[in-house]
Amino acid sequence: MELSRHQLLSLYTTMVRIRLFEERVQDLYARGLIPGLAHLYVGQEAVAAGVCGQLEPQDYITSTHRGHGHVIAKGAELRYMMAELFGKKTGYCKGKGGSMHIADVSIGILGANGIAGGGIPIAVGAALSSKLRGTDQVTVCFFGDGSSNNGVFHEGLNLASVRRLPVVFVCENNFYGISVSQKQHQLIEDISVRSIAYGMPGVTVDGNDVVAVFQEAGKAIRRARAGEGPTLLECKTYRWRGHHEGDPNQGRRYRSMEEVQKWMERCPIKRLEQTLVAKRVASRKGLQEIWERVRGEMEAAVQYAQESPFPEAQDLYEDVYV
Amino acid sequence: MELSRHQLLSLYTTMVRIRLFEERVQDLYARGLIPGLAHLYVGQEAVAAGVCGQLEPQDYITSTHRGHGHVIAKGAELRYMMAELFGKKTGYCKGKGGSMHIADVSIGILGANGIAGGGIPIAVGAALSSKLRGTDQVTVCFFGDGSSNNGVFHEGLNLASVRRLPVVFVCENNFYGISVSQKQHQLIEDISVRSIAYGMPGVTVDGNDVVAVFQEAGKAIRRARAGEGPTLLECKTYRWRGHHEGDPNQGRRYRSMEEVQKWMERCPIKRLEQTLVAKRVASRKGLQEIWERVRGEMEAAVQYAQESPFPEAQDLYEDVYV
Amino acid sequence: MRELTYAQAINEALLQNMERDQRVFLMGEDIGKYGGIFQVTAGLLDRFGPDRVMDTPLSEAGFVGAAVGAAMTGMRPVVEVMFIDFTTVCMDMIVNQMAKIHYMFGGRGKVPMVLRTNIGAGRGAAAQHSQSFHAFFVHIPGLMVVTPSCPYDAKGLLNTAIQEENPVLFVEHKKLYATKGPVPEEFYTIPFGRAEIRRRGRDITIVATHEMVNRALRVAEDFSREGVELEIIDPRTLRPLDQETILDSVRKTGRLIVADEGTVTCGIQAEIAALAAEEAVQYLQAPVLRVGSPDTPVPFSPPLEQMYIPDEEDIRAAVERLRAYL
Amino acid sequence: MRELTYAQAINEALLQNMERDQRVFLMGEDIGKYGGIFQVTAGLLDRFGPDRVMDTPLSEAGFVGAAVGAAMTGMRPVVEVMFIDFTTVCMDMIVNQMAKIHYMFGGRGKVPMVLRTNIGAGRGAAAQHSQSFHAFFVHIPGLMVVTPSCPYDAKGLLNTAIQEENPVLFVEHKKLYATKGPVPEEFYTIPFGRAEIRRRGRDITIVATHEMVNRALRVAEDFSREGVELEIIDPRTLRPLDQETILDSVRKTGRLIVADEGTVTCGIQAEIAALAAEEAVQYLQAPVLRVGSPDTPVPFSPPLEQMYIPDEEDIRAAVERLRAYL
Ligand SMILES: Cc1ncc(C[n+]2csc(CCOP(=O)(O)OP(=O)(O)O)c2C)c(N)n1
Ligand SMILES: Cc1ncc(C[n+]2csc(CCOP(=O)(O)OP(=O)(O)O)c2C)c(N)n1
Ligand SMILES: [Mg+2]
Ligand SMILES: [Mg+2]
Repeated sequence: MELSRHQLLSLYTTMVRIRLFEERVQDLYARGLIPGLAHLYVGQEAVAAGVCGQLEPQDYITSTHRGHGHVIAKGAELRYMMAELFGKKTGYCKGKGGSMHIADVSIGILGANGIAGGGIPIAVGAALSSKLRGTDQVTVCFFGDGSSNNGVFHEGLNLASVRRLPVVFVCENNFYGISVSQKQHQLIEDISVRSIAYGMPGVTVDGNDVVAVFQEAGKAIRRARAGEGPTLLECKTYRWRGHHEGDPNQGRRYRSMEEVQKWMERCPIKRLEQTLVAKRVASRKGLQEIWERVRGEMEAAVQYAQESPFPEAQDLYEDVYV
Repeated sequence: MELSRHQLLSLYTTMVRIRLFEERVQDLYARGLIPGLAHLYVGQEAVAAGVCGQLEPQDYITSTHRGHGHVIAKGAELRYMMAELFGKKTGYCKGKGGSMHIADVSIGILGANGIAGGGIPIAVGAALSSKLRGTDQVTVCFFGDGSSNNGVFHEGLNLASVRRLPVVFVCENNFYGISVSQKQHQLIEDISVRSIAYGMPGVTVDGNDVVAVFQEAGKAIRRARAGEGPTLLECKTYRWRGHHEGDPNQGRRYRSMEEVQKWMERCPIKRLEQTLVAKRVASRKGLQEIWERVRGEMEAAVQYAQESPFPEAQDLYEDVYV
Repeated sequence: MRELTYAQAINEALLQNMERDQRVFLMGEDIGKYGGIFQVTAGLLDRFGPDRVMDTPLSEAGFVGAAVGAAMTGMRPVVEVMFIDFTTVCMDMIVNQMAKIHYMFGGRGKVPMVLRTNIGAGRGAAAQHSQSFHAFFVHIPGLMVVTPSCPYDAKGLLNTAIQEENPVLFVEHKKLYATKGPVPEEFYTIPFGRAEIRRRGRDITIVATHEMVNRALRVAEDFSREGVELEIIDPRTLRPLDQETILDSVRKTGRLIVADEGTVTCGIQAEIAALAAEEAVQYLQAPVLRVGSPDTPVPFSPPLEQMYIPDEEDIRAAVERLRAYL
Repeated sequence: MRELTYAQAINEALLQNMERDQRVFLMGEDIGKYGGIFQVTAGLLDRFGPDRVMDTPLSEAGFVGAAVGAAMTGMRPVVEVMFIDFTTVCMDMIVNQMAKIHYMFGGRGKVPMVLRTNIGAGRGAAAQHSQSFHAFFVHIPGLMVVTPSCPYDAKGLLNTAIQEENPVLFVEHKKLYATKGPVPEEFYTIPFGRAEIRRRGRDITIVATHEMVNRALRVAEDFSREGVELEIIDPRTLRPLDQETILDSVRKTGRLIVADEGTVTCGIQAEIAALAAEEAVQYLQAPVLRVGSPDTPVPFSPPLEQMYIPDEEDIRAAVERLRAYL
């Protein structure tokens, strides 16, 4: 199925928003303005954009420690995200969560998660809930190659499969769990083969090709929505930055710069750009305008974050219980 | 490869020892002489006998809550087992462990386990240890179909596979985890397909055919010993008794008596008996003598257990630390 | 009033909540056809069907985590973890997810779920099926921890737990399942954080949980005949804890014993003893004594297990020690 | 004497043990090429190769359980769990296997392994990477729990831990990794169960762990100038706990503050306060005060996190409160 102009530009814009958000965070982090840990999504934009491009506002996602891309693609507001990263009271979590815990249940974001794989059972539960409530909501569960070795992957996928739940498991295989390469952490090549263990369909897709991701995710999501059960969708991609900001030399301890370079040449945004221009969906200038507009949004988000107040002393004790 | 007369009779004897042990426990339990929980192995004898028949004394096993068969087949002494079930000081664990925790590291029994699946990582560690120590010991890890859904199954098999460890994972698929049928707890039919998720060979065998189990286990164990890595061996079988002694009507709440009946007709001991007699490996009378001899052993074991003292008060506080 | 067992009282609370509130559903291992290993959910599958009474695969982290996700999205799951010992295989879901989501997300999202489990030795089930480490959950901010000691409380507290907006650890006691007591047929709730004074007395305060309450009550009868009057307080919920009722009693008697079935070191006993030492030290006329399980794993052998379980003898010995200070 | 950081001291202990004892090997996530998230194992992969310094898949239950199996069969594994928060995903292996095997098997089999992990907030890592619930492990019989507060102790205690026949939870502290102190080059051990009196004083006893020791020492300087003398005791191991040293001090000063970075309710603070209330109540001249983290998850925002961490101010406030009783 061919994508419409609107769809293509929307995917493009989402990727640009993610890219520019992350580049901004990188810069702010380096200047000491953002505290804590920041795991950037640069290079993987096509996965979040392509998958979430198929979701409805009422659908759910669970995200990970590397979650900025997912939540942007699901519709989070940049200024609340940025304010959260700054630890400000106006942030999504009133500054209590930070980068690893951005959530907004009202728009279906059930939270990033600091526990690698921790979101998997939660996603299964959200899917169970929509099934019980009789809605047609779908849940998308993001996690990485490293996390596919966590026991909850196994328990979650099995549970979803026996109950035929409307959930799509999106494994972003960026070939590393921190410093441990996929070859070192599992003998299989395609993580999608693990679906066999649950009698579930499994698909591997080029995670740097946003159109391909969009199309495969669409199939899995429609399948889920139709009540036909879960799918495991593996998207092969790569992170350009170190595991987190502060990982020396973008991971030189465990990977070569040639490898990084090779993947940077497969930039998902550039790739879509070429298609768009070649197919005359957009002009270079039109695309440039998107970047400018998003830069403006980013500026506004940072300003919002910087001008926002920090939480006050008594906030520490609030929100422990409802 | 044809089995020798000695091998066949040895498998037979092991199965008889397990059967009579369990029948004895059943009786003692009913009479209130054995406290706690007893999960009997009746019906599954071919698995323990066939697999352990391939092991050397220095090899390791990890066992389960339904472990009497495994440890008998690995060479545990009946009287220490029986004494343990009685809670006597002369038992394998000085009465501290009971049915679910029989262990004798000196003969490679790394323990039954009350946590379903709990033995899996431990088995992986034993295999890692023998690899590091440069021995050719193999570890066999027993667990059930229900336990194959526990996250540690996933973590353990993956770890063993990336390190090519000398371990054989023996899944006894008796079609139930307590009351939950395999159909209810996983969508797959052959659990051996789960090996694909780890790039590991997987085999399914008729777990009521002791010769078939012996042969398949032999291949997997030789493969492990040769340094070629782990195997997942699924043995389909059935438990005749309830989940534990006390499960009303041998599980009538969740299974039909016809089903039980059908499986009792596939009794692994009778099956081997027919082969032995048909092939003239043994006469009915000769086999009868085995039963008698084992009955004698059982008598002695029970007597030993009954005459043994209970632990004393201060034993409570011992063995917490070495 | 009609009498029910503790197990039946819990069953009735589950049933009534499921009738009143479509969002309530159950998950757990063998809770359906089998009715739960302690028969607490018996009959509920037939009544409510397999969508509301779900037998799960053997995957505690999976289904407890699924309950978290379901609770966040509008349901009211009540999950059963067969023994508290098995909460260790889903501890991340309890400690890092269930307990923290509301805070971590700055109040966006809540986790109204109940995790039912049980503690207590005495069934010859040995070290991995008999523990009582509920104190750990009291150590984790974000959870509520409930410890019913009788059928009446079991039903009333579970009703409150299921209506609660926060995640609740509902800690049952194996030895109590078969005990009977009066239980109203109608729906009623018992507020969290209100201790019950089970017996009034002027000489020694015993704060006791679960079956320790009954054990203490029996001991109190004996001492009463000798003129020593014990005051017995059942906190009923350990988080929130009714500190005031406990402290008022300690200020009155000046003597405190804390009895809980957990191992003593770093247990609930320590928390309540510390509370007294912090808030009422000037009233203490005697050492604060702790009664609980010894610092060993739970042994299998019946005579050892009997010694292991803190019982009337242990309470009596503690009272005797404090008698010197009367 | 030569100075090392706390992280370097641990690194050196690992290195020396691996040189001395072929049975010692390391497992953990990113401990090889990466050198450990806190660089504690830096350089060891190069030195000892991938068979003795194993980067594992993301599978804590898998590799901690594997360490149990390896320890039972003749090896001496030292595993790293990146943050104590992640012990929740391998809690069964710690609580039900590692801690209980020796007892459950009646003394047949032992588990000589060390599980290294760390506690402490202060790095903006929020609620799932900053906890300090080591008290739970103290609650579990069968484990030993070690809490080094300086580089010297870190090396000496880890040497003891690796030689120990029992399973040891070696609980490091994030804030301490970069702190320096004198560390002998040679191999030395520090016995478990012996507290160190870090400062002598007649007025108030402060039992402090980890970084709370340093915080308490700084506060003590200030008070000393005002004539109030604090005695600061560092237990160094929480199980076994050197009760006598603590009690002797309490009997002398009559005033006790317990400071640990865990949340207060059901924490280590409660255990030590209860100990005093049980064994030295007649000497107590003031309330026993507990300093620790508040009963909330760890917040991310720096100003909240700073408030969250129990620091000099909190200790000072406690001392001020006790001053009224001098
Ligand atoms: C249970 C658990 N163990 C370890 C960690 C530490 N950790 C954080 S991210 C990570 C690697 C995750 O790899 P992957 O799932 O591939 O995600 P990626 O970082 O590549 O996006 C690890 C080990 C964690 N957060 N949770
Ligand atoms: C982690 C854990 N969860 C639940 C249980 C309770 N339980 C004991 S045996 C069992 C079923 C195990 O099924 P399976 O592995 O097929 O073994 P079988 O009993 O059929 O031999 C369950 C759920 C347990 N022991 N451990
Ligand atoms: Mg990855
Ligand atoms: Mg089974």
